[in-house]
Amino acid sequence: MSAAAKAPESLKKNYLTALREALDEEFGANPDALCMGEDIGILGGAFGVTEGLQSKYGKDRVIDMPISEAAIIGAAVGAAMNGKTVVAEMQFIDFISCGFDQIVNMMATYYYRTAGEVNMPVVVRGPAGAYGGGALYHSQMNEAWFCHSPGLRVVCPSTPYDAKGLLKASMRDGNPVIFYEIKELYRQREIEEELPASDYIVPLGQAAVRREGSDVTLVTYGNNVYHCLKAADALAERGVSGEVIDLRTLVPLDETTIFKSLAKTNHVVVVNEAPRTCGFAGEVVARICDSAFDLLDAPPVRVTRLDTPVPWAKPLESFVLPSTEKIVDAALRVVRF
Amino acid sequence: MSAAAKAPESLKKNYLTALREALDEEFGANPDALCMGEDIGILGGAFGVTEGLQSKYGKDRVIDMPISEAAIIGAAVGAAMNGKTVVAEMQFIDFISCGFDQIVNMMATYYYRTAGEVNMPVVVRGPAGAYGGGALYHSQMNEAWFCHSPGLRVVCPSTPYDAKGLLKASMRDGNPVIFYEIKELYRQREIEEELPASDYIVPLGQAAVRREGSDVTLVTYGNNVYHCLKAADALAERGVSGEVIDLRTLVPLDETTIFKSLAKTNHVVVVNEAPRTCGFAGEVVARICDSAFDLLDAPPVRVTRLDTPVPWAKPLESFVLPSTEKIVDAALRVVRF
Amino acid sequence: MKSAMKPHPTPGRASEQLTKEDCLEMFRQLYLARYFDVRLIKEKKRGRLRGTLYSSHNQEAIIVGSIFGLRPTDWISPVHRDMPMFFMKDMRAGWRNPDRMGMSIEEVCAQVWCKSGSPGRARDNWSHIGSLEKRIIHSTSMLAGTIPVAAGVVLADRLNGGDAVVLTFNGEGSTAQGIFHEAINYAAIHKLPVITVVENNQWAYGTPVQLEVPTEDVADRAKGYGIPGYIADGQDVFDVYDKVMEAVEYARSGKGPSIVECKTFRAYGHGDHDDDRAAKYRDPHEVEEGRLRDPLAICRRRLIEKSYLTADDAIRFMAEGKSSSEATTEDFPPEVVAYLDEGIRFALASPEPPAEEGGMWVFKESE
Amino acid sequence: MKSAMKPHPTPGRASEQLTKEDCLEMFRQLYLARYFDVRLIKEKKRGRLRGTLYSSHNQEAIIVGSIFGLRPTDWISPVHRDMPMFFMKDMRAGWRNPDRMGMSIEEVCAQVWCKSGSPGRARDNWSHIGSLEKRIIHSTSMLAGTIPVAAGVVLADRLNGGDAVVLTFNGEGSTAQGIFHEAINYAAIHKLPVITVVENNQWAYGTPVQLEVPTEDVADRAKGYGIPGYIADGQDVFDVYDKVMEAVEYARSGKGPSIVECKTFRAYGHGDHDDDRAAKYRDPHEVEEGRLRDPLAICRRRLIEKSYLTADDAIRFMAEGKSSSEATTEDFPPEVVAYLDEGIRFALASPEPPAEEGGMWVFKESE
Ligand SMILES: Cc1ncc(C[n+]2csc(CCOP(=O)(O)OP(=O)(O)O)c2C)c(N)n1
Ligand SMILES: Cc1ncc(C[n+]2csc(CCOP(=O)(O)OP(=O)(O)O)c2C)c(N)n1
Ligand SMILES: [Mg+2]
Ligand SMILES: [Mg+2]
Repeated sequence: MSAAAKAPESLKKNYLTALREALDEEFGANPDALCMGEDIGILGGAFGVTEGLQSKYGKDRVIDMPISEAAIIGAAVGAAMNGKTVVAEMQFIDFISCGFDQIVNMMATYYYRTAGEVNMPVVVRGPAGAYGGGALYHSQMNEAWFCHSPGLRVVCPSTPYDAKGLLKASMRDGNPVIFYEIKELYRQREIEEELPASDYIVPLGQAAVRREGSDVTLVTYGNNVYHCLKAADALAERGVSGEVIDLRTLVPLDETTIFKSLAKTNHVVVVNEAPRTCGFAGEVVARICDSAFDLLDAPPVRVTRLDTPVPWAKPLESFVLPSTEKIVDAALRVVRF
Repeated sequence: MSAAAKAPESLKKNYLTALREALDEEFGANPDALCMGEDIGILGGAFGVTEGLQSKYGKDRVIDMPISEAAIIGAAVGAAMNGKTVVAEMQFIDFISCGFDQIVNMMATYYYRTAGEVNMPVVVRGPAGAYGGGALYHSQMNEAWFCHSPGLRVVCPSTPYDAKGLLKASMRDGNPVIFYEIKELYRQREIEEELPASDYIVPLGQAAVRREGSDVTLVTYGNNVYHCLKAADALAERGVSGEVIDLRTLVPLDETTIFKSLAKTNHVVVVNEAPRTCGFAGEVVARICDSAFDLLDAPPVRVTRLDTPVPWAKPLESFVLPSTEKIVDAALRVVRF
Repeated sequence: MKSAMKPHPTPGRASEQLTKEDCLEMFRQLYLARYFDVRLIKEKKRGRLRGTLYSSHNQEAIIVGSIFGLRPTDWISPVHRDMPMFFMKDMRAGWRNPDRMGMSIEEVCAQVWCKSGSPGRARDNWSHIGSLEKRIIHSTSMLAGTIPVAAGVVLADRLNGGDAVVLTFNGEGSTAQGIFHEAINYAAIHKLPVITVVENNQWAYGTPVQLEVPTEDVADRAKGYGIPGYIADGQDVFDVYDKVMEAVEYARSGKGPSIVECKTFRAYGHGDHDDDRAAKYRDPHEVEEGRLRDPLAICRRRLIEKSYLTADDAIRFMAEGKSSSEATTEDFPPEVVAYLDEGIRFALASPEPPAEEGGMWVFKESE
Repeated sequence: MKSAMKPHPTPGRASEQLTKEDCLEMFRQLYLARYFDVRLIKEKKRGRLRGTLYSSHNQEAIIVGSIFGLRPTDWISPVHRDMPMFFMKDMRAGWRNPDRMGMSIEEVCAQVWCKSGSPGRARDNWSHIGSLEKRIIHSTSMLAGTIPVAAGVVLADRLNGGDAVVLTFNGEGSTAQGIFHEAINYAAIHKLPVITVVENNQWAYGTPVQLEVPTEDVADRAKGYGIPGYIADGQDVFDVYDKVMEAVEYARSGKGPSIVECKTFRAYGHGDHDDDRAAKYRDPHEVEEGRLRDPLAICRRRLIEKSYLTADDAIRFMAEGKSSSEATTEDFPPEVVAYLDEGIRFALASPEPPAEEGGMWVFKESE
């Protein structure tokens, strides 16, 4: 997906390794960087994102916390207030609900209510997303709750390059960030890529055009980037040219890239896997209505999860989630409007 | 606002009394009705919604709970599972964040994950909304979090008649309901109205047209119903005829009433006081795009809170919230598009 | 192992009242629980199962000992490591008795195989099932989250004049959750019959108990609420039975909640995906020692002491000390194997739920 | 009043080391705290203030006694009923010393008057202020929510080689929150110097302590974490000082967190909006008795015993036992009145924040 895709396979790195490298490099560069979470030290994390970090940086900086999401967030807030840069891991992003108050009322608002006195460099990160049979509590994409809580950045990379670059940018941002890692991508071979040898970041608030096209814009992020790319392939076979935009950061949102694409295609499908009502897909539609309504030759369309939890059994899970087919259908409906 | 508005003033009841009557009547009719919350018994509630209820129905049914929002919700879930109808009070709806996990992961999903085995007749109610100088933690309208959590009904009355009728309907619905009471309306004199002597409900999922008009539809709920009505007055002076729709229930949403109005006006402004991004106003815009795009002669416009918390100082609070003026401006922009 | 509190004069060990049949049944149930685990791991290795298996190997004395003495009307709230509990509830009423207040093995296997015959029609995974009818509370993943629900359930029961108690199960790590505190605090104030059984298996995933609990015993948490904190040898089914029955009696008589800590050891990985790593992050000596006191062996010894088992019978089945890959069908009583076979047969025959069910039961339709 | 735990040999009461000047200063500070409350209620009645005033009347000994002995580098985390703490922190360094590690009376009054001179530019109300520089943690409304933040603050301090402790303040009702448990559990495991001062004023709004806490003493909660639970007479500034200093020493020396319960009584309504109702939902005898032991009177008596006050001086100012409507300026030392006057003058002169600030400081701009 990046230029590095041509590199010899042995140098390619997966999404999870990219995250681990980001942590390692930032910890090396910033002696005030800490991380706190459940099973992140001795074990190295449920998925291994923090593997090796404790033995390298010590128990003082890589802290195995009790199963207390609210205390993890709260302690991260306190340490950040007192000069640290804290990465707090939720073992699955689903469990963020147990620390919800500390996030939306304590962490998100600290800068605001102190009129800029207290910076809040905390990244709350964790594995997210469905499609893996994780059922109701190991499949969530609950980013809309946090997009709706002013004061939080919301980030969701879809490639190893972005995973590393966005995590590093998040750790340096100075604002609290909710960082969605797509666990189905952690070890996915097809998306492995070589990463730059030198330090780099992917700035927050910049979308990426993953594929150029002229007939319809597919706006998405996370795992659905790949469904959209496949949908664009399928559309191409039918003579429809799809442009795929990977938002990468939801707050702040890169509206410019969306509108630039819309100016070309005049048709848009917004795809995400969260429940439909009050999800981020609806927000993108509303933003387009706010500022780019006259670019539309057809109604903007959403392809989202149904308004249901994520069920376990595979046929049910597929039934409620976006898929390549559903995206193709929606895109065809839009261009044929 | 209802026909009863002509009744002698002495018989008129305020929004708070209407809620209290709803509880009282449902408690009288349903021996399995309980309520649980902080300071609801001995004190009768911070605002007095449950005043007199404990002395009438006893400590077993009107339960003074410790300051434990999560345990209140969880216990409500358990009691509901075992045959009770439970009204759980959040002293301010802002504190619902402390019981968030129990709401979105336990209560909201119970019916779904048991394939319809376990009903969940719980109403979580509490005072909500800004405009009263309550600052960040006594002003929230956080309904979008719950609209985005499948399995929850979300209700928000704006009149005494609706407050009573919707609360009764919510207690009989059998599904979990998050019930937003607009605390600035609790004792507002101007909206007092006579209530039917006999039992009635306002069914969930039916919007009300508060004022008929032909040029622009103002879709709203809660306190902003009154800002919209005033805006419609101001618009009328400028020759613009505004129709005001009070959604009353957000989930399920009465799309029909919105679309019927749009078919007439072809212009829409959606108004609510929650933060803009991923708020319910955006959802209404997206629903219109889904199903009524071709009725639009101009982009649908949102008037919402800025993406900020609600600040304390009055000038700041006004700056971030919707107002009659902002609605008038938006409506004029829309009709002049 | 010290006993944390003697909240009321010990009325003699409840297990002394158990008949020979009861004791032999408990022994059989230990084998059944062990076999469930062993068999599922084999099935999983054959690639027939999805999801994660949180092995209850070595913790069977807690499963059997804690629920054996419950009344049919009592409630339980098992979590991830307690799968056998779903079908072992009220099992004294007959393994295949359809009226007993527990799930059938068929239902549980259908759940494990992700089939529509599951009590929740395979909408949520593994241990996230339950039954209103059978009085089993459905957990979410969020640890300790069912304790307030359990409190609400018995609150309603008590208001209806019932005398049910509820047993909620939690790992020691889960006691660090805020909801644990809120729920027990509430139950203690209102003297609700909520018994929190803590299965202290020394590890919460990759985190040792010392990083989850600041006191020597998890039962010490009870002191913060002024409620009894019992400690049981979690390897000894009779000791678990005794301590839980003490708590049950205390709760049933209206005195309120309690905590029963059962000391045990997690013999393998956190889940089956963790077996290899667990072999690295835990000291092999600790693991070896933790596996030494197999609950099957301890129960067998007791039964021999009581002369409930003859020397011959005692060595007929020897699953003890064997990992799931070492143990074979011959190590288990045939009725145990047959029981599982029946369940699995049903599960395999049960259809997958149809896709459209994904969109169903979000809301109850209005009447 | 019994002492809950003696975790280490008591090194003699810390208050015995206090000089005469210290003691007289504490007495003055009690008057200052009382006057702040009395004066604000008067201002509120004159309609000059918005928001709710949670009176600290009768709880001043906790305010003064707990923070008097802190080092400038220590942190505090006051809540709704602790308004005077914001400007009384590190007050020994001089009431008007701009370098002391506490807010000025000007800043605090500007906050109360909702003016831009407030440390938070009047963005959040009343007690929801703080200062990074002055080491005061900003609370949200959500009760007990600052305890984990406090833990994080001292964690960072300790990593930087500091020896600061943090005092968090909470009502007894707030100890029912889950976050209380999570934070103290964490602090106990990691031996962080977090002291949770519980102001047990017997009521949480309209709910008596018996419906919030299942044990006789709130300090008993400490037992659940194996940490010291001290009990102080919250009406006696020296007893509060002693117990808190014991906790501070324990924490500073690396032994970890503790709870200090200060027994007191909420003399009036929960907030000023509640005064009338509180007169109904509470037994008048209970209230009368609760107001009997005025901390001003108790301190005065101690000072007379120590001969730090002459008989004449002792009766110069007699605010004790007087409600805010009864007490007049003459009941307070002139320097106390003058201090408040200065703060209020500043507040009145301070402009309202401009409207556009409502949209500012949502995010820190990237560098
Ligand atoms: C609220 C919450 N946080 C984190 C997790 C992830 N998680 C699942 S099991 C587990 C460890 C549980 O340890 P313990 O309570 O000791 O139970 P055990 O697995 O040892 O039986 C963790 C951290 C979760 N399920 N819920
Ligand atoms: C999480 C949360 N729930 C409810 C409230 C509402 N509330 C504010 S103060 C209060 C009573 C607090 O009582 P206590 O902790 O004893 O402190 P006190 O007011 O007596 O000093 C309540 C219930 C809140 N602020 N936060
Ligand atoms: Mg464990
Ligand atoms: Mg109190």
